[in-house]
Amino acid sequence: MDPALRRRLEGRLGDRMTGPVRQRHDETEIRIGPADVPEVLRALYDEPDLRFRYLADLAGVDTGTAMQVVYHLWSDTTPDWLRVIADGLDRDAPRVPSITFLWKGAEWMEREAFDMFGIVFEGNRDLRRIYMPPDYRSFPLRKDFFLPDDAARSPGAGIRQMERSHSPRDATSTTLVRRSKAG
Amino acid sequence: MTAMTRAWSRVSIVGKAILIGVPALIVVSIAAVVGLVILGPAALDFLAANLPLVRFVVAVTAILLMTVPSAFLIIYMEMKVIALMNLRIGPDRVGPYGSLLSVIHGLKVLMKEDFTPTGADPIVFTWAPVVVYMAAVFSLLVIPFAPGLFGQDLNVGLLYFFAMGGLTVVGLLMGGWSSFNKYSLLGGLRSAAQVVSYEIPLTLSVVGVILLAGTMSVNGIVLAQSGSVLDWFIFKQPLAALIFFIAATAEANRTPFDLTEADSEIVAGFATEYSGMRFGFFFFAEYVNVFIVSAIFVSLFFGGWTSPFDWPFPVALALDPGSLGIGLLLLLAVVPVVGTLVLGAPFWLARPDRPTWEALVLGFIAFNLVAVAVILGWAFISFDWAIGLAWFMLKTYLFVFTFVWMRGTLPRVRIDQLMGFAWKWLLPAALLNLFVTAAAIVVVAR
Amino acid sequence: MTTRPEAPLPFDIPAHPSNDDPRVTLEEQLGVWEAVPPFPPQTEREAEFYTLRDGEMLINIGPHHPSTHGVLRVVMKINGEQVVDLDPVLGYLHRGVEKIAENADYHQTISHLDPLEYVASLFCEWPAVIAYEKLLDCTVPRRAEYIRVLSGELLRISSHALALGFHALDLGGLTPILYSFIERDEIVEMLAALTGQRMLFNYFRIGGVNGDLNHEFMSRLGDWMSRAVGQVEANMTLLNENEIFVRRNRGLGTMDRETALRMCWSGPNLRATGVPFDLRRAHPYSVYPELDFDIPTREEGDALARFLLRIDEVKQSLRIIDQCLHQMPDGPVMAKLPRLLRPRPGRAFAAIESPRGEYGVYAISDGTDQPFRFRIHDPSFLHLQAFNLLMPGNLIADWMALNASLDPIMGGVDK
Amino acid sequence: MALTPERPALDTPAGPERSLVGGDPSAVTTPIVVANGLWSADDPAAYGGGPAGLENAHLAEIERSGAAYRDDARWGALDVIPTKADYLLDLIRMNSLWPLLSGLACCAFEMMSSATSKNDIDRWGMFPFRASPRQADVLIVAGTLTTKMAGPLLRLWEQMPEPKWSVAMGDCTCSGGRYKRSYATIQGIDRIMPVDVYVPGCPPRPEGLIYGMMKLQQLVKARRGQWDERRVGPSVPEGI
Repeated sequence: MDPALRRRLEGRLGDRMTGPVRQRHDETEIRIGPADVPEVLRALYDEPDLRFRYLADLAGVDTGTAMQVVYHLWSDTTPDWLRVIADGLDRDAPRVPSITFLWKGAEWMEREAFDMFGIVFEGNRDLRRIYMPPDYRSFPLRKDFFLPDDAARSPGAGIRQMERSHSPRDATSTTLVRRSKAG
Repeated sequence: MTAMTRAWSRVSIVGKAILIGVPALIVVSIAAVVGLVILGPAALDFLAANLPLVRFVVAVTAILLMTVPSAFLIIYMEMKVIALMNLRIGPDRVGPYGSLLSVIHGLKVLMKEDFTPTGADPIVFTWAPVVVYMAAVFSLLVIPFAPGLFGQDLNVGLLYFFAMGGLTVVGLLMGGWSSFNKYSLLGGLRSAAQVVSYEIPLTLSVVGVILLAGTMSVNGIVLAQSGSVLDWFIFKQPLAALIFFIAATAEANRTPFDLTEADSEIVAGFATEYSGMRFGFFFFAEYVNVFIVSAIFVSLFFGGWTSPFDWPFPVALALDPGSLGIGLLLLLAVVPVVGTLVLGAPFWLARPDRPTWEALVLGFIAFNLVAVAVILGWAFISFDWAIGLAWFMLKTYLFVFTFVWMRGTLPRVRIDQLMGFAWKWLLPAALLNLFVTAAAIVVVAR
Repeated sequence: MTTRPEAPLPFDIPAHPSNDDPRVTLEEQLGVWEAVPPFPPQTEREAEFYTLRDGEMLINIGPHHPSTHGVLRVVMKINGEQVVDLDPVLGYLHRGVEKIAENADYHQTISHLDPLEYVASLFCEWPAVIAYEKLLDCTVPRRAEYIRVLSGELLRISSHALALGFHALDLGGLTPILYSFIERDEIVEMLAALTGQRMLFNYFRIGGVNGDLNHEFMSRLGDWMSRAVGQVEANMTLLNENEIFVRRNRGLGTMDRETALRMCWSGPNLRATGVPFDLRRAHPYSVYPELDFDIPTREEGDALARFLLRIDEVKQSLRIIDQCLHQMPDGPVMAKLPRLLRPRPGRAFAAIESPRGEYGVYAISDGTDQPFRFRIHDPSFLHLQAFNLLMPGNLIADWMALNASLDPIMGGVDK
Repeated sequence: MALTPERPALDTPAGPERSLVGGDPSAVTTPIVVANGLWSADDPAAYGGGPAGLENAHLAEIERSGAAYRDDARWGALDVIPTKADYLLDLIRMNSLWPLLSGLACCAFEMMSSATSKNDIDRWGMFPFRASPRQADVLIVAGTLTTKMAGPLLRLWEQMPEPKWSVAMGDCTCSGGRYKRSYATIQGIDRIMPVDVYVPGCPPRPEGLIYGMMKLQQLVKARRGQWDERRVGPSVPEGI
């Protein structure tokens, strides 16, 4: 836990944050709006006292009520991981600006998030399905996508059975969605 | 009718062959007997009239029959040698030390389903393996295995050999083009580029040898090296030998130049779409090519069938079986029985609980082995062609082993490195060797 | 700028057009199976890739190909033997591990992580257990940490040995891969004596490891360590002095430091470009601060540098194993934890240095006994997208060398 | 495999069109149990009773039932030709099974390890892992089969020339294994292609794969050239 990093972040990005800086173990967490992602990440990349030059991870999260895009950054100025959460994406049409202008390697991670969650990264020039076949209809890691209890007894067991029997339309009502208490 | 066709379709390949072959054989044999009785003398006169034709037919048949077992032998050699280089055991289940496994592979390939993929050009696709294999067999015609033991002693033997080597690439190109597969196409074009560009240093490196020997007949070149070891052209043309060996490796598509069937890049190269016996033809032709390349290398630079040293103790076994008269019959009657009993006794003494017939069978086998060894030894010291054949095969398989060794050891070169090496290094070196040789001949002759 | 502006988002993605594309049906009648250009293309990049200029053709490497290290599929646009452009297609091994992990108990999650990097399975379990320990605020006994480091470094050696062997195999050398497999078999056998399984050891537990070191493991380890250095040296000299091998790898796929960092590279591939970024030192996570080892780096950044760097890392791992055996304390190997874990709601991220780079896990707990979100970060997934940078202009045969030098494991790439 | 359902009624007269096993669909679901001829367990009931029952149980009943001849008595004495010839050819095929170099996932490494120095599958003549399906005899499906890979794998299987066999290596290919609940995998490859030998394990040891291949050798020999029509379908009956 690095209090100096907290002060630096609040001093530099205080106006952009939508929540307090949380710190636990060796992780520092800030929350921003999806529209601020390019500015905030560019600032974190360029500021001489931050220098977050290494993108450790890019993950999409479906909290059941909203979508999030979580960036993990590494810098040689602090022993902490910095976690930037772009919070509050619309669950029906999630959109967030791409960060491939900073890290070109984020392109495929954004494709993966699009494939698993349907999050659209504006500016990614190759936003296709990367894992599932191109004619796959649903987004598996969403919370309203249910795994069958026993796939062997599911209807149409065989090739491509899951997107037929488990697309959101056929799924049961979204009252069953687990919503995250972690927020 | 349909019942008969269904029944016929249910008979396996061998069944059909037998059902067709046996009656045909009977008819043909009867016709042959009748024909011989009627016009036998005329046929004999005809055969005696043009003996070279008869010799040619006999030689082609003999070589065609000889290639298959040699290919089997080289395949087994490669499997076993590479296995030992990999610290493995290698085949050891089929036959003694797995020696029959290559034969089993060949028979299995013969029995596999054989089909032409959709979109392929059926005629070219079918004839490509035949062209490859026939080119390999025909280029064996000019190789002298022993004094007096060669297919044809052409006075342009080397030109004929290189022409046949060039015919191989035509077959590979046919196979690669007609398979309607991009991997096959790449493999065929690779083989065309590779073989065509390595033909040139291959041919130029031999010109020095031709100048020294004064003939282009392979037999004449071997005769020019007869004498002591120092007469071998490896000592007069070491650079040419090196160039020839490298270029010949590329000619035979062997590692490190096996780009045409590079299975880690283009799946199986020109043979990707081939299955069954057509693939078997390619498979055999590769190993027959290895044998041919080693044989021509030995003939050109290592004195062919000439023995490296004179036999230390000249043995002349003047044995005339006819002189024994009736004793010969007694010998033939007695020796097998006695030999069997004598050689079977140790087996019986080793394990008395072993049944007697088993010991007798073992003794009979041992006796046969001894008899074969004795006859071969007699031939070896009595006929010079046996000596020459033995030396020739010894040298040839030494270089076959070298090829297998390289396959187990070296990685593969890239296509641009391959072509660059041919045109930038081998070709100038071959030309240099040619000029130096010509100048030396002029100087020495003056 | 925006992708697919004509398609309203995100719920109606057009069905795969190759089904109603007239060209496809014609080629299926002909029996041709190749990379069919998607019709209409969904993104700018796809449209750019699948438009062929004259002299160019598409060739389809994989998903079943001898040298794709699994089921990777790469559509190459070649001009003669020269690769103009290429488009990797992933997902042929996508098994939905993240979704299964979100529907599994915390303990079951770890066993589902093993088959991801099936060459170095322990490195898939490691970040997950660290993240769970963060969520649970539990401390791991030091002996357990040492056992984790010991088994992990052993597995790193076997993984690097396999990588070097496959590098030779893809270049056409038959023998070195078998020598590498001898090393690998010895190591996995001794780890099987420790963990009970030969390949997918489900060994790490939340708060420790499954079992203490036993006699068979120690005897096998001592037997192997007595001759490991010599064997490794001998196996490596099979290749790194071979002229053909060196000429094919030198200057191939050269990557510079800045681009490597922007491509999110990590592990040996990043260190081969000169960046001394090793999570064992940059973000220490176990008893690595107590151990003495170097971070080998190389400046060239080409395939040969990656090959030689893995050899150096094997030697460093041998050093680490030696120190672990000398410094290992006594004590328990498991922390006291309840059977059914219900951590407080929270988020945790943990990353470790696997043989291929930074292997991370991002876990969200919502108070139940199952992780709410379980995210796996795999390094080879990011190394593969450098093909578009490194490959154009080279020959087809170079792709095999480049792929082998990047050393991807498709199980981890396709989760 | 231990729980086999009741065998199909074999005393039904075999019509001229009826092939050997593929007559009624229930025969396909009946697993072909090859008794263990390699080693015997202490419990005589285990593994088919050890070397005693070398004969293929399922096909033995068929031969006893008299339906074993493909074309019943149309050839009379000439039946010897196809039967014995196929027996000989199967002895040849048994000793030269070239696997296809098709590794999908984790099991691929154990498959390669079975070809390396420690346990050398080349001894049985199975070593040249052909890269092209046109020249392969056995398809060893080693690893998880996903829905996206199912199409290419089926294409490989169709490209292999007859006679061909398939071995399901690993739990994922036998039954779905640990990915039974996944949305992207196929729960057992016998849903999409015929399988001759199942080698369970996650992953099976190389010795396990070699044992399965030796079982396949026994299968090739025991069928005596009488091949049922290959059908897709679970070889394990419902309820297991």
